[in-house]
Amino acid sequence: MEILELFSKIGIYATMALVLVFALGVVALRNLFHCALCLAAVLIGTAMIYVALHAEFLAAVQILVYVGAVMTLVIFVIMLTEHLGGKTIRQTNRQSPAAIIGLSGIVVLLGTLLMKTPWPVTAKALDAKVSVMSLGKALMGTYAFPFEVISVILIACLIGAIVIAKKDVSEKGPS
Amino acid sequence: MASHILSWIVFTPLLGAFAVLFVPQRSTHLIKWITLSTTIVVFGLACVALGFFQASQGGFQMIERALWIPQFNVQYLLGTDGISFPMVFLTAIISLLACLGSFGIKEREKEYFFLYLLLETGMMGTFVALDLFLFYVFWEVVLVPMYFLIGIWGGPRREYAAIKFFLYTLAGSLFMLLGILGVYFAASPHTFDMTQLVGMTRGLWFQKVVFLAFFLGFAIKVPIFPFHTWLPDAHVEAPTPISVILAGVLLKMGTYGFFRFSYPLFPDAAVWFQPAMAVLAILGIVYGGFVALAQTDFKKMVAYSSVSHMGFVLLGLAAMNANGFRGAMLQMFTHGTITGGLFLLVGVLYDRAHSRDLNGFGGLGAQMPAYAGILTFFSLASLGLPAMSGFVSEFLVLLGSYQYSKVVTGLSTLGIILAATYLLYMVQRVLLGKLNPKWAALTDINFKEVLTLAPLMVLILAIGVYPRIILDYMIPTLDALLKIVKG
Amino acid sequence: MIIPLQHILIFSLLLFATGLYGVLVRRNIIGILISIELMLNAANLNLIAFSKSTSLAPETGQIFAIFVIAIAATAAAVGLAIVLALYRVRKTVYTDEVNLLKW
Amino acid sequence: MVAPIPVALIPLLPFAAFAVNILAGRWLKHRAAWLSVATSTLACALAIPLCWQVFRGAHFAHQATWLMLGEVPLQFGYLLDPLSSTLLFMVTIVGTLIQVYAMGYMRGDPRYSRFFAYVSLFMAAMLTVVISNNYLLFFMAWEIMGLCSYLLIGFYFEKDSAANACKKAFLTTRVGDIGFLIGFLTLFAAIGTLNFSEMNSIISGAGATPLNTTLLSFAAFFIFCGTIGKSAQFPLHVWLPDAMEGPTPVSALIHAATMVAAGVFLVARSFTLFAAAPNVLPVVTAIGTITAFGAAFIALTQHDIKRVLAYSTISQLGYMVTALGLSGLGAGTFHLITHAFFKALLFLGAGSVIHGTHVQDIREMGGLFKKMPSTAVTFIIASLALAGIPPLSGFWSKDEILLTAFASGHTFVFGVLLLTAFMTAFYMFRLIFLTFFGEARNPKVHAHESPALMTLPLWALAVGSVVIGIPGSPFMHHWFQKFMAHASHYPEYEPSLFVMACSIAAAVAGILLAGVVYLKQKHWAENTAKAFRPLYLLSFNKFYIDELYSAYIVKPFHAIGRILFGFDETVVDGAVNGTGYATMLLSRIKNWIDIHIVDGFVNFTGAFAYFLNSFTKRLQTGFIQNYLLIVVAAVLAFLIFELKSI
Repeated sequence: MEILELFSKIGIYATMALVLVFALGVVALRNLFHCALCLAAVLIGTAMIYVALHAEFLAAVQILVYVGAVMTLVIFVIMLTEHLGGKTIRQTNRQSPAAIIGLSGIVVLLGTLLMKTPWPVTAKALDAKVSVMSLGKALMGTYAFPFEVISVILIACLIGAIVIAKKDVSEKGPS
Repeated sequence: MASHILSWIVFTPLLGAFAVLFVPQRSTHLIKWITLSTTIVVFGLACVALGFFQASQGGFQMIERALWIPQFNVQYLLGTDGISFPMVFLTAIISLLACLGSFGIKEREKEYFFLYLLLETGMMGTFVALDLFLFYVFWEVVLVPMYFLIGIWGGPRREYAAIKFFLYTLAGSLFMLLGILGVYFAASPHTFDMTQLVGMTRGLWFQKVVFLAFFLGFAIKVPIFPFHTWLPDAHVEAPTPISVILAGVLLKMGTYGFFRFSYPLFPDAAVWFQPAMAVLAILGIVYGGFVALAQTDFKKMVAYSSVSHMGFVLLGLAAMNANGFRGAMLQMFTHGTITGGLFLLVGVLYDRAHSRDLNGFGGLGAQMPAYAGILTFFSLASLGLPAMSGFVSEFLVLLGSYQYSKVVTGLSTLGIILAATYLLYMVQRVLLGKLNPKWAALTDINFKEVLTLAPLMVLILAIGVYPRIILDYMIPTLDALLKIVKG
Repeated sequence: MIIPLQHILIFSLLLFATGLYGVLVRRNIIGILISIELMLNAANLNLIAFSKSTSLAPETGQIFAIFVIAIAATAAAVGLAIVLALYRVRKTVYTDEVNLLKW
Repeated sequence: MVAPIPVALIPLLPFAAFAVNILAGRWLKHRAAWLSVATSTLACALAIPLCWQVFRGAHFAHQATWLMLGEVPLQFGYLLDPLSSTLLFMVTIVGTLIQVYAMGYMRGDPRYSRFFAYVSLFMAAMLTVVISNNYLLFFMAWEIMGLCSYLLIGFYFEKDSAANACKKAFLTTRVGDIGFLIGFLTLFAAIGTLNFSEMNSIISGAGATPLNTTLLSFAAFFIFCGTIGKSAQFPLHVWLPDAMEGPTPVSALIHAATMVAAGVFLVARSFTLFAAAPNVLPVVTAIGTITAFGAAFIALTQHDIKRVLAYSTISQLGYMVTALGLSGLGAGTFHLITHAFFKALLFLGAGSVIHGTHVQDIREMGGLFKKMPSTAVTFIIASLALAGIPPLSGFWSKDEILLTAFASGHTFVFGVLLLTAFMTAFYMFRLIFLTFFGEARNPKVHAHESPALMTLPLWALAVGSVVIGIPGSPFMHHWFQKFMAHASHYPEYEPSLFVMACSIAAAVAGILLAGVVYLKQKHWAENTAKAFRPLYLLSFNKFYIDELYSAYIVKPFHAIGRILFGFDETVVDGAVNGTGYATMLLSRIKNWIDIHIVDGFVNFTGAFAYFLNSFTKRLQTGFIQNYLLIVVAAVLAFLIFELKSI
């Protein structure tokens, strides 16, 4: 049991480390396509951490929605705009040193804050099990209204995305 | 409807104006017919009101009263009597005929007819408002459409004329506004209500000052010498129907103001200013006559003749007796019909010849016999030929002024001779003599134009032959007014 | 809970910082969008971690995470559509070349 | 007593003809004339029985309120007393005859129906004047007569002379009319009524309330101004000769028989008023005498056949006015009636001559007697009547006037009138001898007798000219004078043989002299003219009165008009525009202040902000990630600030 726990701990930390590495890959790689692949890896890694946190349903959603849908979208767009994106061009702008300094400051400060904060972790909360059924009941019961609102937003945004992305007919009409 | 007949009369044109706004720009026929039918309806309403009008009664009738701005005790108060009702009737007729005359407007018809109907609302409101504040509002409402009507559809110097008209009149009416406020604050309780204000007593000094303020506003509108110079410009530049309205109705607003406000509110001041008014009247009559004699522009001549003829109204007012008042009131009505007709006739000629130069015409009597006959008719009416309305009113004015002062009457008769001179001189230059070959292609007056003139001719003759048809409506009110003025 | 809450929070902080760094420095708009996804992920992780360890109603965190995923998807869709439109008009996907808001 | 028939019909019938003719004349064409003549005849038929009853002593009056003058009702109606019935009798008969004549004379004129419309309107107005019972109605109809005169003088308005003449006629009479208007206004102020009968009873029944004689004198004087204008008395006589531009029947009807006589009628109507204002009568007499003499003097040298007659008319009207000025109501009215007949006849005869020869200058005529016998005979009869040869009508009436002057002691007036009578006879027979006798002087003139439609009225009027004097002659014991005296009292005089002899002598001398000069010794005329050249020019140029008026009245009027117009444009309007310009100038100054000082301060604030902005604007890179970085920095700062305690 202890060993198992240890392995799983090691596994989780390893996953975390790997995810961070891939995350760095997302922001640092020159080839955008590689970036996207790294993002996929990050997402999958996060899904694994979800599993470790007993959020299996969310992990599944993460894989399906993110990796399945959003990533596809991203990759399509990358390919559509690819011929122009010279991999040789500098992919970061001039403010990266400043950004690094600022962000490190934030990370340090927030990190200390996080470590020092006495989080009210309760055993009851730790023991609670969340089944898919209870999630479904909450979604359709307590959170039915936000759920519907989200669905409307989703539809509206998709239609909007289509309208925006669509080529203007009149634009290419005369030529 | 019977109880709100005056409101209907005032606001029907406004309804028509909004109806015009909803018609597409291009449907000019529809716009014209909407306007015409509106003016016809207003005229019909005026006739209906005539049925309700009790001629034997001296006070206000058909009163409509509603609180408008309670904080300042401003009321929506309409009413009519023997002074305002003839003016309402005149406005209805002149508006109808001038609308017929407006059918020749060729550009921006929609705006034109909208403004035209707005103008009619303003005029009607001015004549029936019995609340000083409401009166002032209507008085100013008249200015705005008039400004645009002259400034857009006028002749070559239209902007100048329109601005001059607007600023001049506005300057006068601001003094009037001060006067109105003075009356308001002097009254206790503070009120703009004419029916209450008439009975109150005011100090002589206060009366004099406020009388002068009102006088300035009204004098510019009449116009009384030396405030008359906007008139020739506005008349000459305005399109024909607007000249007709200007001469037929707008000028009367000034003298109406004397009858309605200056005299009943400030009777002591009126008596005090009597000699001054008589002198101004004489100056206007003689001066206008002489200047009209010197004109070569047809329209300008008629405009100056207005100055002269409106002088008779002032003379009757200055006489301050029964005959003077009757004559002045009748002169207001007859001048509206006669000068309106003359302007229409100038327009008829101008439409054909595109010239108003009196010296350039000649011999049109043979070329346009019907036009010649009608022009002669109106000229004779204007110079005060008996059996036409102008004679009766001038006779009554002279009779009244004779009772006041013989010298004044004697001098004013010079104006009558001058009227005959400049009108016959005009007739000679336009109609008589050899035909200028340049005008050999002019066509005679057509049926529609005769139709616009015929009602005026009928009115002129009817009043001239039997003046009681209109005087009987005025006399009780005027006698009541005389009692107030003479204490 | 196998590992302490603080560690997960630190991890998500680092993930968030990395994403923010990407947003701040990447020139390619698509890169920025991808980085935003990273940030959203970090936030989701926080939601789940807190719901697992401190909340009395354990479903809440997960449900909000689902909402966030949904919103993230729409954001990606709209954002990418804008990228396409921009690309079509300006022939570029680099932020420093799109500076109409400049003084 | 109310008349058995509606008297209002008498003027209304011609008025109806006018209305129909003016509106439908285009379709009626020559039938217009029939309508006018028919209505006129009908009016005549209605009027004559009424007049007959009045001659037998009846008196008709009726009235209804027309207008309220203050509290006093003004009543319009008719009044048929001896005076008005006499005129009614004359006007209807003469008017009808002249219209019959005009049917022939005007034949073929393009404005035929218009002519008869105007004439009918004139008849209506004239008849209204005659029967009206008060000054206002009288004045109204009087003015309408003036209008008709204007329209008919200007009938051939294509001619500039006609256009000028009609305007001159209207304006000149208008001046007199204004006097008339002032006159009856004064009268109203004095006695409070405009009604003739009431006026008569108030003035003659004086004593109840003392009358203001000064005011009455003023009233009488100003009313007489109306007569001066209408009856073409000096100094307003200038329009009448020019009025001959109108068609000849009009000259006969309006400018000889009826309208100009209406002025005399006005004085006769107001006789009680004049009698009550004794200091006005000498003025009347003086004006009448001057006119009678002056016009006759002018007539001596005129060449235009109608102008001679016009001056003759003025002269004869002067006679009538003189008679009235000498309180000879009967004499004046009598002469009015007789004159109407023979003068109308003279004009119609002249018209016939013009119609036959198409010339108006007597120097181009001559020897017409054989070619136009009817015209010539009737013309001579009328001329004899005018000259005062017994027993024609003119003799009796003129004799009556001379008698009045003589018997009332105005010997000087008598002398002038006698001289005038001599001149009258002379110029009339000068006209006759030049026109009808001698040889034809212009071979181009082919004269012919006028049609029967024109000669029949001539004969009818000739009969009238002969017999109309009988009622006032000793043969009927001066019935007419007595008849007039029923209505208003005036001094009557016994007939005097001396006066008659003088009158006849003057007339015969004039005729004989004219005969000698113009038939036998033709060079005498020219020699005389040369010998008395100033006098001749004075006569020929009508005392230069037209020129005087033109120079001292018409031109100054126009000049005043122009000066005042200039004044209006420059001074009055200049003041208005000047106010405008001054305001504009002020606004420009303020504008300068506004731009450079007030606005300068505002601009400085703006410029200063702009200056500062040149630093801060650098922050606005337009580069979103930059902004985000700033946000991050801000968050960092915030965190540092918040967490410094930890």
